[in-house]
Formats: sequence, structure tokens, C-alpha cells
Amino acid sequence: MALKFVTSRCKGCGICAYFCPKKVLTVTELNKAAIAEGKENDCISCGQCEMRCPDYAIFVEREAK
Amino acid sequence: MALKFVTSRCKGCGICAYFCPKKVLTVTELNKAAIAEGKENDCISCGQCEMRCPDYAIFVEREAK
Amino acid sequence: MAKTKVMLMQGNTAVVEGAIAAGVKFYGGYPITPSTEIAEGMAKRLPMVGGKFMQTEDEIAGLGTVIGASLGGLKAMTATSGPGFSLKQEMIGLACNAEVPCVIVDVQRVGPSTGQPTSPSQGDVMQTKWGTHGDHWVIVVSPSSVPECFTLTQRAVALAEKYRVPVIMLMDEIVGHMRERIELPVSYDDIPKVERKRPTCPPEEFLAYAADESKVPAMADFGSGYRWHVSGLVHDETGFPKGAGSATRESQDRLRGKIMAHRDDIIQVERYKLDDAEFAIIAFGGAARTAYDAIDMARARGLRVGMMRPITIWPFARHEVSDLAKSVKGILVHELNCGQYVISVKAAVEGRCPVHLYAKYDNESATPEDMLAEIERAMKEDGLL
Amino acid sequence: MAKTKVMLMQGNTAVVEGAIAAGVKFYGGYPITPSTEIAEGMAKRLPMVGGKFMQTEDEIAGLGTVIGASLGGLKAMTATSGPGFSLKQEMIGLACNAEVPCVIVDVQRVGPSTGQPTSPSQGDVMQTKWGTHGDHWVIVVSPSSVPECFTLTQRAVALAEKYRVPVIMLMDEIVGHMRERIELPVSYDDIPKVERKRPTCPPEEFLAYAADESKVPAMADFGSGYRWHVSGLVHDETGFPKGAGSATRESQDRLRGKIMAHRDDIIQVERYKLDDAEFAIIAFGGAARTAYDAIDMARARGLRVGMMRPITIWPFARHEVSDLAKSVKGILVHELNCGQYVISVKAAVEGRCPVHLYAKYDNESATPEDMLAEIERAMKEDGLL
Amino acid sequence: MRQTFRLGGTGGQGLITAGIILAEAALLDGYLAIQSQSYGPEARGGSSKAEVIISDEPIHFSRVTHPETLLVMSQEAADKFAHDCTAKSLVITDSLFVSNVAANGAKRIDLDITRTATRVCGKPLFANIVALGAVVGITHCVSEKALTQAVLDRVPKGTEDANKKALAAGFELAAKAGK
Amino acid sequence: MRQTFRLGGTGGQGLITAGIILAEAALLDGYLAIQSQSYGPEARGGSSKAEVIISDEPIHFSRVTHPETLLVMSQEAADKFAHDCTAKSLVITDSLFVSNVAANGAKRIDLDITRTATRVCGKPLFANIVALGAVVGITHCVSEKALTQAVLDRVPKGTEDANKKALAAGFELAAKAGK
Amino acid sequence: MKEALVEKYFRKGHLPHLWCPGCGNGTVLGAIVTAIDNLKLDKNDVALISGIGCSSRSSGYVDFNTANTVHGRALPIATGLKMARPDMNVVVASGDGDCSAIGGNHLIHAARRNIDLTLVVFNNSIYGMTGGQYSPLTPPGFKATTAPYLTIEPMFDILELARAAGATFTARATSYHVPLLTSLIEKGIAHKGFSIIEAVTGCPTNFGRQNKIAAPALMMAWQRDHGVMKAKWDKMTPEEREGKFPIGLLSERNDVTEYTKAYDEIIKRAQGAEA
Amino acid sequence: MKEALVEKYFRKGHLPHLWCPGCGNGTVLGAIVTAIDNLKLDKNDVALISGIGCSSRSSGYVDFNTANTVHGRALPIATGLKMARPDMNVVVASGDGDCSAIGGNHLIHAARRNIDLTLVVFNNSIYGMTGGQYSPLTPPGFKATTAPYLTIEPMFDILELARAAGATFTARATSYHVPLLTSLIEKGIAHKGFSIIEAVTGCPTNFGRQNKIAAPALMMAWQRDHGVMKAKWDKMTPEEREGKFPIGLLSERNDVTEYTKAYDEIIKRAQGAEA
Ligand SMILES: Cc1ncc(C[n+]2csc(CCOP(=O)(O)OP(=O)(O)O)c2C)c(N)n1
Ligand SMILES: Cc1ncc(C[n+]2csc(CCOP(=O)(O)OP(=O)(O)O)c2C)c(N)n1
Ligand code: SF4
Ligand code: SF4
Ligand code: SF4
Ligand code: SF4
Ligand code: SF4
Ligand code: SF4
Ligand SMILES: [Mg+2]
Ligand SMILES: [Mg+2]
Repeated sequence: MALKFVTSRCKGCGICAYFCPKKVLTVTELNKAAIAEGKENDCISCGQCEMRCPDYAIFVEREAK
Repeated sequence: MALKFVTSRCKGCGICAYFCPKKVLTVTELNKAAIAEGKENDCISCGQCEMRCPDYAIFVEREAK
Repeated sequence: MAKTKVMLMQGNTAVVEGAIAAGVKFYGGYPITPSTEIAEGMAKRLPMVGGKFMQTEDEIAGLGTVIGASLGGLKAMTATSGPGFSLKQEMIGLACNAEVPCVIVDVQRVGPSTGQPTSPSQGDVMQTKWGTHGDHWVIVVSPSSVPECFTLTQRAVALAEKYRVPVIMLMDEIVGHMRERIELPVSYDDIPKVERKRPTCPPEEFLAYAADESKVPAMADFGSGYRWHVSGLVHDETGFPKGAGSATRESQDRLRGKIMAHRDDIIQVERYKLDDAEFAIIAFGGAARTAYDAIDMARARGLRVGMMRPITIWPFARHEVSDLAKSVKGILVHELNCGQYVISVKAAVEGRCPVHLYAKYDNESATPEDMLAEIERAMKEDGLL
Repeated sequence: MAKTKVMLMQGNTAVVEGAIAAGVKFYGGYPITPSTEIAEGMAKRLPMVGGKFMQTEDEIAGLGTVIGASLGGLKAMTATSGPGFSLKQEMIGLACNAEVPCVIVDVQRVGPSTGQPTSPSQGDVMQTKWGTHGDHWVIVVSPSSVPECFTLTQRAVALAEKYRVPVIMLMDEIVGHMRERIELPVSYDDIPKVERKRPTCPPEEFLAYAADESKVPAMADFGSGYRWHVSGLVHDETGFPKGAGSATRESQDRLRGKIMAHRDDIIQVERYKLDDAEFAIIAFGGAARTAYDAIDMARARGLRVGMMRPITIWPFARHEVSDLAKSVKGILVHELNCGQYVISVKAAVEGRCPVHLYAKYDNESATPEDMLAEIERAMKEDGLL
Repeated sequence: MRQTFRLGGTGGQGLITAGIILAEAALLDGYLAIQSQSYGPEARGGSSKAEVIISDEPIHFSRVTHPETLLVMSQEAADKFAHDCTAKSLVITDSLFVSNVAANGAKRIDLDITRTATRVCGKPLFANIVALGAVVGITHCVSEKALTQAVLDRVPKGTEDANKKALAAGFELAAKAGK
Repeated sequence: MRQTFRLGGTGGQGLITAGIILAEAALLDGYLAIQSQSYGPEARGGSSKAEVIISDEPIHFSRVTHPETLLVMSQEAADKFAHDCTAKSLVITDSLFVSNVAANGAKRIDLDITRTATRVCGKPLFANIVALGAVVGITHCVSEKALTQAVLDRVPKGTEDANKKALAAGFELAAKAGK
Repeated sequence: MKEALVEKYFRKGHLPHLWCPGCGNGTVLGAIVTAIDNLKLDKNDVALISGIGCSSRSSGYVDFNTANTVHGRALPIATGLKMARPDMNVVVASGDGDCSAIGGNHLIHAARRNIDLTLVVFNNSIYGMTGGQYSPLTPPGFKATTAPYLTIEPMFDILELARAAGATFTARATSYHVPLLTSLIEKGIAHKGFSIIEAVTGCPTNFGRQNKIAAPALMMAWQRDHGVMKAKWDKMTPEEREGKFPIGLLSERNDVTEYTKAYDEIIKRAQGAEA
Repeated sequence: MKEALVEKYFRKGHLPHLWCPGCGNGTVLGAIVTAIDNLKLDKNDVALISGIGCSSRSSGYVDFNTANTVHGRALPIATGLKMARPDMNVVVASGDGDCSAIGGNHLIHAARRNIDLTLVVFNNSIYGMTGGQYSPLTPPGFKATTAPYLTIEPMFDILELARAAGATFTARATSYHVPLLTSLIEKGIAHKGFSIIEAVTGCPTNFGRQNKIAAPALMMAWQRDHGVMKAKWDKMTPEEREGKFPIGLLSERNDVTEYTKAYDEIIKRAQGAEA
């Protein structure tokens, strides 16, 4: 799984979800970013969410090459 | 006589003398502007001295027309 | 009686309403916690009554514009908190020396420096008297409740205009931010407005700083046909700088005198259950609210305790405190700081009775229970218990 | 002994030499009469010793650069007079709260406001203690002679570094501008320089505001490998802001404690002919110079008069004054203002003996003759004559 | 009559507004009331609190030291504000956000406040009004009429209906909570 | 030994420098000395003054209340500074600028100081040094040697000769003044 | 921001930061940290000095030599530090109010002296910390708590102001344009002289809410749609520019001696004069 | 200046002024008075507000509504007055130090707001009053009492700075170019909005002496030889411009609403909202 959520830091602002080109992400009722239902395999590791998260709460774990 | 000196205000800075086109003026030993010897009749009422005196101490009295 | 309405209102907002009611027409200032609601309220309210609000580039300019507007004849005020109040100090001196009426509200927060912006403190008590350089005299008042925010702001404006002096309204976060019941007139039209004394002589005869026995010179609005000169330099009655030692002495004597000659008009204290008291609390502003409750609790235990609550903080209520020291056997000064007002209390008491300090400086008001314990401890120490 | 040279030197210049001798390497400030010669002297002298002088855009920036340079590890100072000192107040609070060593010279002039820039006054005495908002503690010292300007500046620097506190050197125009004989070492190399305590622990263990029993935390130079955080907010021993009430109380207690625990090291008073005195003058700075002469004149008339001259103005020499009040029958406080220091004297004396005030505020020092008359008047009032 | 309240949650949950409305309702009922709050940068990311005292006698000391009623709408607020409770206190939580409350043996009622707001008004934004309804429904500190009036006096035009629905839902939660 | 001096004139006449030099000369002679002055905007257009006290005992009070020797080089300075003189004082004037001196019966000596400076040095700029020479020549408060040394220590390089000439002219003025 | 950089540069135990959900400050601070990492600077040689404001809280989070000073005065303090330690890289984090309102004078004087500081302006067009008052960078026609009838004051072009005052490096990006912002900060730090980088960012809580653009992501979308790269901007007509703003490196010059370097000359002169 | 104007506008008994022999301040003050006379303004409707400095003493001499305030703060005080009395003509007299050092922030903010004040900067490139320290308008390479090793700091172009901040009228003349100075001040007063007129002038005592150009007349001759009318300046090459400076009206725009006028809108909105 390529996405890492640091839930304790996530404030549920929704920026990651808005800018995710694949609409992989959503914000839950508890105000936390999470993978939207049915999108578990859609992430293309583009890094937009990581780059834009103002709370350093989501990271794209790249495979060690 | 067209020049009026307000001696109590004159500080002897010499600006009037320097810029008088006719070299009419001088600064005395007592540090006051005055008409230089022999220049009593040389003033052309150009107003340079009046315009430049920073102490409002010299005026050119113009004839009432 | 005029029609009134009952509301829940914040202390800071009550200051705004008091200012509008007093006829303030100009506000210049810079936002800062916990005073910001005053700026925000003035921004909203002033234009409604044809007045003007300016958010200036900093606090110095804030008081600068206030002084300018006051010279133009408007009742004018600003509000700030500690850091901004520190920045205003030089300008306060100008207002003192040039005798420009203005009101400066300082809603205190924990200091020094940025401190604790949102917690209550009374750490600026001495600063309001001594913050600017050189001998100078200001009037400082301090409200203890939301309704008093409304009335005391009016009084501050009136004192400023009457005595041509900067009046500092010393508030704390407790009173500034709490919301309380207040009953306000629906219209402020009937509220009497105090006007500064304006010259009545012909302009040629106007001496800008010549005073009658009131010691307060008449002040002409800029643009009203009286052309005069304002200066922060020591000046004589003409208003022009004068280097002579006698001018300095005379000027200082008049500036102090115009306040001290009117001390009875200026100094207000509230006396709470003092009549039969053998022990007295001195507390003011938000800190006094604890004292009412603590005294009631003490009385319930049979202790004869009362409070003197200075509403006017400066000039210091020297006679009142000195008299109090004669009538009670012990005094407890309670302040939300490490001990400031207590110094003047001690200087006035001159050993006539013991003076205790209950200094609280941990971001919170004292609870009535804690204060009761302090009262008992002090009374025990003084052999009253 | 080190080689010395004798010179006629101005007080302000002696401050410059004292600063250079103490190892000051940075000055940031804005010119203002009657302190300007200090800036001018530093502009000339600092680059000679590899130090740096900056004329800043205003007094606020002046102290700002000083704080920055001090964080960088340099001994740093500024100088000003009343109006500029008022402007620096907010920044002084930062230096207090963040515990950044620095020296601020205030060469007083007549206030308030622009006042009388070239005439002597001691109108800023209370401001040096209370000028910034919030409870805070500073050290204030005041020299009475040109040689003392040299030594006391060194001491001011040493105290600032030792206690991580802003030290205010409170001067007056008399001492600042007069020229007097002084004997200076030809080289300052042998003069011991006091260094602030720097951390010795590994950087990972460094807690920026953790103090040992001295209550003074070690301070690391920025850039030296200890990465720490400076804040004007109330903070705990880590240096990071802490909103808890206990943090405020602990911080205030330590900031006060680090000064008061060392009061004996910090507080200096000079005693002049006090041994057998039954009447005492209290005077400091330039005003004390009159007292020496007046006392000699009084003694010539058989009056047993002496002087306590506070060299440290704040913290207040409470024990010393209180003891004095027990040993004499009357005290006359002489100040070149309307009466400031006298308030603390009264608060400390607590009625033990009469306290008189000889307040002079007319641009001139008191003459010895005038002071003698005041001494006699006061002694008569106290039944000593 | 004297009652003390503390309302705690995150900055954005509108609990200060709730406190004000509660105090205003008390005035409408003819009581005296004081409302105070904690502000500041802490209120940004972190928790915020409002306190209300309602009484028929003059109120001097303005802070609540031992809240009779504590409402907590976030875990952080519960952690920060519950320790002053006594065994006589009542703690109301939003069960969506709060799990642990260490409140010295106070009585505890867990309500599904935010979810209810979302359910009846479509937005969690109205959770504070739901909570108010619940608090008043449980404590009866002010009349429902006064509370409704106070809410309507303060909320933006156009949101009256949603707010009424939220209030009603709050009252209902209270009723269900067995009171 | 204790002597007091006051030197008054206009801002540009260099009397503060003269006061400093006088005090420095006193130190060279082994005396103690204090010099003070009035500064400020008043010194711009108006008059300025320097005061010097020379003594062999410690000097505390630094101002001169009743100058034993008063030098005035402008009428305004004479008007402002002479009234503290006593009958025992000596007033030295620059006769070019000063006519009236109301000095409570002090002795008065009028000297042609500025003209002398112009004559011997080509510029009125050296009038202060001429005046110093005259004051010392008349009062003998310091030695001529110390004064000469003090002047040379302080003046810009290249002007030593002119200054020496000015000093000599001052001494001469003093001598002629019958002392 | 990359996780490794959070690990490397953020102080342990200080996250989550106190900024509101969606506040752009975190992104701008991330860009600063990334720029410093790109430059491979030793953390000991970096100082981050800030004033007071939400944005100014940034100094507390990162593991450099840091100071959160007083409102508006970060630049003088940074100046003093730079004078004491010319070898250090001194970065200043300041809000729009902090540096253009109360701190305006220090801005123009630091720029005039061309002292080697890197100023990052967190421009959210509002006083965030105090709850939404307008700033000198709030455009006219907006709501603020102190402008209930909409703002009427013209706003500064802070880069143009700084340039006119003497700044030798001026640049602008937004919290949307993260790579651009990062590279401009990087260039600004590398630049020897006074550099200012304006980071247009969003305050959803206090600017957004009042002006009905509360969703953080929408504020960023606005930045994306209104920031125009300088090269393109230069070719646009005034009509096309309307409502838009240029981003990128806007001005740079290298013909003015940096201040601490110039000061070395003074010391040489003084010591030469003595020798 | 004409004798009649001295009679009409100067306060009785206040001359001679305290400025040094040959100080340019008298000339600049004369130009202000002449401009006011040319505009036929009622003395009651004119205010002259100054800060502190030699030049700031000018307010004491003239028979208007005058104030000699505190150092650097004339503009805020004038701003408050103008807000209270939008009908008055408020002129501000300020020194180069007063308005560009300690008062720099007020300058840029008054300019930004475009409030209708007329600021005359008495630029003598030095702190005169305090005895010759350098100012932000002292060129590099000169002596000052605080620059014994010569100044190293770049100076502001104060008009360019004010323009970048928002000033809608900027102009420069010298104490040599008296008629030009007078007419620019006249235009500045007539201009509705913030106008700044830099009057380059000489301080023989504290700039001249240290820099070996003590004769007042020579300082004026220098002004004559180095000031270049804008029309000519615009055609000069950079080399030709070297060491010279442009004089005349340098910029003017009339597309920005004056501040007190804009404020009237606020009042209308507020009262409309209430009604
Ligand atoms: C001297 C002083 N005045 C006012 C304040 C209050 N204050 C704190 S931050 C701030 C403005 C914040 O705005 P900005 O600089 O834009 O930073 P932001 O919070 O938007 O990041 C103000 C007015 C203060 N702390 N100190
Ligand atoms: C707050 C404050 N700082 C410093 C001073 C001292 N001071 C008075 S005038 C002045 C500078 C004068 O320079 P400028 O403004 O150029 O006026 P000028 O005298 O040259 O006309 C200074 C530093 C002061 N009066 N107040
Ligand atoms: S951008 Fe970050 S803080 Fe915002 S919702 Fe996504 S992970 Fe959470
Ligand atoms: S890496 Fe890209 S695709 Fe994957 S969740 Fe993040 S933004 Fe969406
Ligand atoms: S210009 Fe004026 S002051 Fe100067 S010498 Fe001539 S008359 Fe006298
Ligand atoms: S009017 Fe002209 S010619 Fe006559 S004295 Fe004056 S400057 Fe000379
Ligand atoms: S108030 Fe605005 S600037 Fe401050 S943290 Fe919240 S969103 Fe960010
Ligand atoms: S010092 Fe300079 S500016 Fe001041 S009056 Fe003298 S010449 Fe004019
Ligand atoms: Mg901002
Ligand atoms: Mg100047």
C-alpha cells in the first residue's frame, strides 16, 4: 500500500482529496483523510497529496528502487 | 534706495552676496550683509537676494507703479 | 426615564457603546488580543453615527491619528493591550505635554512581551502611570463589570475632555471578554456629552496655554479660526518652546496641579461593606469580582471584612487609603500581578497598619475560596483571628 | 599595575570606553540628545576592535539588532534618551522574557515628550522599572561621575551577561555631558571580561531555559551547534510557549528570583559620612554631586548629615533603606524630578522615620547652598535643629 | 437558583456561540447570567471552551471552577476540561468524538450529537445547536421557549428552520436520554 | 586653589572647544578640572556657553553659579550670561561684538579678540584661541606651557602654527590689558 | 512535504502544529524546509526568525536556531544576528501584517541596506492570529472584522515596494505553486543580499469565512487560477492582467554590495587608520 | 521671500529663526508660505504639522494651525487631523531623518492610503538637529559623526519609494530652485491625494563642515549644478545621469480615490445599512 496517513496530524481540511487527480481520497465523518470506498487501488503515487497537505499527514511511500 | 536690510535677522551667511549678479553685496566684519563699497548704484533689483535669503533679512523695495 | 433594552454584552463591546454614547467620533488603532473587539466594534459603530474608524499601520500611528483628530476637535480614542500600550508610550507623553484630550484603553494580558495574550493579568498597573519618560500626569480608571465598562468609558471621555489629559481605561481580560447583563438606553441622544472648554476670547487674544484658576487652558479646534501652536517641547503659556528653567517648573506644576486640584472630582472609590470592617481588601478591575464573593463568605463566618475598590487607579487615592489604614487593623491588597499597586498603598499607609499582598499571576483569577484563605491567613498574622 | 593615562573625558565617552573595555562588540541605535556622543563614540571605536556599529532606522530596531547580535553571542548595547527609551519599551519586554543579555543606556533629559532635550532631569527613574507592560525585572544602575561611567558600564555589561537580563544604565545630562579627569588603562586587554554561562552539555540534552540553583539558564550562541527556540511568549524550561498557569507562575518566579536571589551581588550603594549621621540624604546620579558638597557644608556647621547614594537603582535597595531609616532620624530624598524614587523609599521606610522630598525640576541641578537650606528646613521639621 | 456550565470542543464547533445563546436565554427568562470563554491561538487547532453561570442573584466571580454541567464535543476537550468535575457534576459527551472522560465520578451521558445534526440538518455545522437543545432538555436551566428565542435572535437569516430542527433534535436526544 | 570660568558666545565661535582646552591644560598642570556646557537647538542660531572649574580638591557640583571669570564674545551672550556675576568677578569681552554688560559691578576688560585673530591668522576662526590666551594671560589659572600643550594636542594637524600665533596674540592682549 | 524532511527538520513532539485545518502556513513552511534541504545547509548554520502572527509560529516547529520575537520586528533582530554571524543563513518568516503593517519600516530599511536576509512573507491578506482584520495587503472591496463595510484602502504591491526600497531579489509564488515556491526560496537564500519571497497563501478561518470562500482547497484553486508566470505576465495587456498577479522571480540584481560585506570595509578602514 | 509675505504669514516676534547661518530651511519654509499665498488659502484652513528636527521647527514660525509633534510621527497626526477636518489643507514638514528613518512606515502608509496631505521633505542628507549623523538619504561615501569611516549604506530614492507605496504625486526641487520648489508645493497642495515634494537643501553646519563644503552658497551652487529638469533627465544616458538627480514633477496620477473621500462611502454604506 503506497499511502501513509498520519491520522493524529490530519485535520480533515480536504485539500488532498480535492487535488487528488484520481479522486482516491475522502474525508471521513471523524474529520480524517482516508481512502474512498472502492478506490483502494486507484492511487498512481503522483505525490500531489503529499506535496499539498499542510499538516504533513499524508505521505506516498515509494518503493525502494 | 531699493534694498532693505533687516539687520537683526541677517546671519551673515553670504548667500545674497554670492548670487548677486552684480556683486552689489558683501558681508561685513560684524557678520551682516551690506552693500559693498563702490556698489551703491549697481543694484538692478533682480530680486535674487530677496528670493534666496534664508533669513528674510533682505528685500528689494519695488517702486509703486 | 429613557427607554432601555436589556442585553447580554461583552465588556469590550460595552466600551464601544460607552464611547459612542459619550460622543466619540474618531478611533485610530491596531488590533491586539484581548482588546480587538473594541476596534471591531468601533469599525462597525462609528460610521453609523458619522464618525470615522481607522486601522493604522501600528499602535504608534493609532494614537497619533487620535491626537490629530482631537486637535481637529473630535472626541477620539484608541484601544490596545500590553505590547501595543508599550509602543504608545512616547505618543502618550506628547498628549500629556501638549494637553490633547484622548482616551486609551489598555485591556491587559499576561506580560512581559507577547506573554500570554489570552489570559487575564493586571501587570500594567504601574506602566499606566510611569510608562512614558519624564514626569507626567494621566488619569487611569478601571472597570469591574460590563455595565461599568459602559459608564466608565463615558466618564473617561468626559475626564479627558474636561482636563485635557490622556485618560487610560485599564481593563483586564476578565472584564473585557466576559459577557454580562447590561441595560442600555435605546437612544444615546439624551446622554449629556461633556465638551472641552473652548476659547471665547477673540482669536488675537488667544493664548493657547493660559489657564484660569481651573488650571485647564481652553482649547481651540484646528480650523476654527484660532491659530495656535502645539508642541511636545516644554512651552510657556503661549505654547511656544521655552528653554528657561522657570518655564519647566511652571509647566510641570500646572500639569500636575490641574489633576491634583481636582482630585475629588477625579478620584472615585467604591466602598463595599467597609462601615464596620476591621480588615480591608483593596482590589480593582476584574480582580475585585472575586473579593465581593470572598467578603460575603468571610462575613458568613463572622469576619468583619470589607473592600475598597479604586475605580480611579491614578492619581492614587492617597487620602482614601491613608484614612482606611486608620480605620482598619489590616489591609490585603489583591492584584493579578506580582505586586504593583501595593507599593503605593504601602507608601500611603506609612506603617499605620500591616499591608499584605495577595499576588496572583498564573493566568487565572483568584477563586473566592482561595481569597478567603488569604484573608484568614492575613488576619491571623495581624492577631485579628 | 597596568599602564594608565590621564585625560579629560566626557561621561558619554567614558561609557563608550567602558563598553569597549567590557568587550562589547555590537551597538545598534538611533541618535538622540543628550546620548548621541555614545553612538558617535561607538561608531568610531567598535570597528577598531573588530566590532560593529549600526545606526538603525529607529530606536525599536536599535534594541532589536542588539537582541539579535546578543543571540549571536556578542556583548551588545544601545543608548538613547527619554523619547527613544519610551519607544524601546516593548523590545525591553522581549529581552526580559527571552532573557537576552543587553545593556541600554538612557541619558535622561527633561520630559515628558520632546521636553527640554538639553537640560538635566531624572524623570525616567520609575520608567526604567515599570516602562514595559507586565511584571518584569531589570537591573538599573546610575553613575555619578565620569570615572564611574567607565567602571559602571563594565559592571552593567557584566551583570547583563551574568544574569541574562537587560541592564539599564540610567544617566543624566549632568554626568553624560560633563568632562572630568579620568585615568584609564592604556590597554584594556588585562581587564577581565565576564562571559555569559554557556551550555556544557551535549546539544541533544540542552534545555534552553532549565536553570540550576543560580536560576540563570545557560545560553548558547546561535550557530554554535545548540539549536534552541527563543520566544516572547510565556514558555517553560524548553523555551516553547506554554499556556498553563503554572508555567506563567514558575517563569515569573524564576525571572524575579534570579535577580532577588543575587541582590547582594547586584545592589550597590555608596555611604558617604553616614557612620555618625542622624540625618541622611538619598540621592543618585548627577544629583548626588550636589549632596557631597551640601553635606560638607552642613558638617562644617556641625550638622551630622550623610548620604546614601544608590548606585543600583533597581532592584530597590529595600533592606539598605529600611536599615538606614532605623539608624537616622530623618531622610531627605533629592531627585531631579517631581518625586519618583521617594515613593519606594517611603514604602520601605514604612513610617520608621520622616521622609522628606527635595524635588527639583527646573532644568538645573540644585546648588549645594539650596540643598543645605533644604536639609536645615527638614531637620528643623523633624526637631533635629 | 444558580447553575454552572462548561462547554468544550474544537475551535470550529461553535461552542462559544452556544454559550452565548445559553446565557441570552437565561436573560430572557429573567435570570442573571455571565458567559466567559478561553480564546487564543490554542483555539486554532486545539480545544476551546465556554463557561456560563446562570443565577437569580448577582454573579461576581465569573469563572466556573467546578462545572455542574460539562459538555464535551472532542476527546481533547474531555481530556483538558473534565478534571474539575465533582461527583455531583453531569458530563454530556458527543459520542462520535469522545470516548474517555476522567471526571471524578461525575454522571455521564453520551449523545450522538454531531451525527444527529448531520442527519436532521444535512450538515455537522448545527451540532452546537443540537447540543444546546440537549443540555437544556436535560438540565432545564432555561425554558425551551427562551432558548428557541435566543437561538433565533442570533443565527443568520435563512437558517432559522435548520436551527429549529436542530434544537428539536437536541430536545429529543435529551428526552431519549431518559430525562 | 579653585577658579571658575564661564565662556559665552555664538554657536560657531568655538567656545566649547576653548573650555575643553582650558580644562585639559589644568589637568596638565596637575589640577583637577570639570568642564560643562549648554547644548541644543539654542546653540544653533543663538548663544552657547562653556563652564570650567579648576581646583586642587575634588570637584563635585559641576556647574558654575557665580563665575569668577566670564568671557563674552557676543552681545547676546553678555545679555544672557552676565547676571550671575558678582562684584568680585572679572568680565572679559570681545569689544567688536559686545557693548553693554550688566554684571553686578564686576570688573570689565574689553579686548579686540576677533579682529586680532583675523589680523594675525588671517581668519576670525582662531578667535577662541586668542581669547584663551588672553584669559590665561590675565588669570594665570594655568601655565602658558600647559595651555600651549593643550591647544596643540587638540587642534587639527597643519594648524599648529596658526594656533600658536593666536595664543601668543592672546597673551599679548592680556599683557597690554595691563596685567 | 516528504516524510523524511519532517523527520529531519521538525522538532519532535511539536506536531500537529496549531494552524487551522487547511491553513496554508504548513505548506509554506514545508517549502522553506525543502529549500533548505535542497541547499544542503547544515541545520546549525540556519536561523529562522519570525515576528508574531499565525505564520510567525512557524519558527517554533523547525529544528534550526529559531526565534519567535515581537510583532513586526523580526527583521531588526535578524539583522543583528546576521551582523554577529555573517556566516549564518538567516531566514525570516513574517505575516503580511507583521511585515507590511507594523513592520513596514524595518522591511524597507533591511531592503535598503541589502543585508543578506531571506524574507518569506506568508501573505494571507489578513490578520489571521487576531481574528480577521484587514492588512495592508488586503485588496479593496473585501470584508474584514474591522472592515464590515468592505475595505477601501489600496493595498501595497509589497515586492514593488521592497524593490523600490532597495531589495535585490524579489519573487512571488503561492501555496498552490509548491515547487515554484520552493525553488524561489532556495534561490533567495542563495542570493547574497536582501531577498523577499511573497508566498500568497490562504487563511480559510479568518479570510475565507468572512469572504465566503471558506473551503481551503478552493482558496488554493483560486491561487492556481490567478497567479501568472512572469514570462507570460510580461506579455499580457492591462485588461488581461486585471485581477491576476505575476508569480516567479520578479527582479534580481547583483551590483550592490551586501551589507555585512560592506561593513568589513569599515573595519578595515578603522583598523588601518589605527595601525 | 517677499517682505509682505513675512508680515502676513510669520508669527510676530519669532524671527530671527533659530536655524544656522545659511541653513536652507528658511528658504524651503519661504517656498511653502509663498505657495500657500499663491493658492489664496485662508490661513485658518491651513495646518502645518511637523515632527522633530531642525526643519520641523518650521511649524513654530508660521501663523497657521501648527504642531511640532514627535520625531517621525507628523504624518499620523496629520492623518488624524485630516480625517477630522477633510476641508483643511494639511501640509507636513519633515526632515529626511524624520520621514525616511524613524518615520518611514508612516510615509509608506500615508502614501498607500492616498490621503490628501502634502508632505514637504526638507532633505539635507543629514540629521541636523542632533549634530550630523547620517540619514537614509545620505549618499554612500560621505562623512557623518556616526560614519567616521564614510557611509556605506545605499540611500533611498524617497520619491520612488513613495510612488511604489502609492503616492499619487511626487516631485523634487532644491533650495536653489526656489520658483520651481514653490510651484511644485503649490501643485502638491492642489493635488487631491497624497503628495510628496522633496526639497533638497543644505545643512552647512552639520553636513557641510564634515564634508568640507561648509559655505552655504556653495551648497546651493552644487544643487544648481546637479539638479536636472525631468524633461532633460529623461533623455540622458546612465553615464550622464551619474551623480545628478532629476527635479520637477516626477509622477502624478489621479485615478485613485482620495482616502477621506473613500471614507465618505463607508459612512454612506453604514448609514444606509442602518436606515
Ligand atoms: C505590538 C503588537 N501589536 C499587535 C499585536 C497583535 N497581533 C498579533 S499577530 C497580529 C497580526 C497578524 O497578522 P499577520 O502578520 O498577517 O499574520 P497571520 O496571523 O495572518 O499569519 C496582530 C495584530 C501584537 N502581538 N503586538
Ligand atoms: C524618538 C526620538 N528619537 C530621536 C530623537 C532625536 N532627534 C531629534 S531630530 C533628529 C533627526 C533630525 O534629522 P532630520 O529629520 O533629517 O531633521 P533635520 O534636523 O536635519 O532638519 C533626531 C535623531 C528624538 N527627538 N526623538
Ligand atoms: S490534506 Fe492533510 S490534513 Fe488535509 S485532509 Fe488531507 S491528510 Fe488531512
Ligand atoms: S499520490 Fe496522487 S493519486 Fe495517490 S492519493 Fe495522492 S494525490 Fe491521489
Ligand atoms: S542671505 Fe540673508 S542672512 Fe545671508 S547674508 Fe544675505 S541678508 Fe544676511
Ligand atoms: S536685487 Fe539683484 S542686483 Fe540688487 S542686490 Fe539683490 S541680487 Fe544684487
Ligand atoms: S487563523 Fe488563518 S492564518 Fe491563522 S492558523 Fe487559522 S487559517 Fe491559518
Ligand atoms: S544644524 Fe543644519 S539643518 Fe540645523 S539649523 Fe543648522 S544648518 Fe540648518
Ligand atoms: Mg496575515
Ligand atoms: Mg535632515
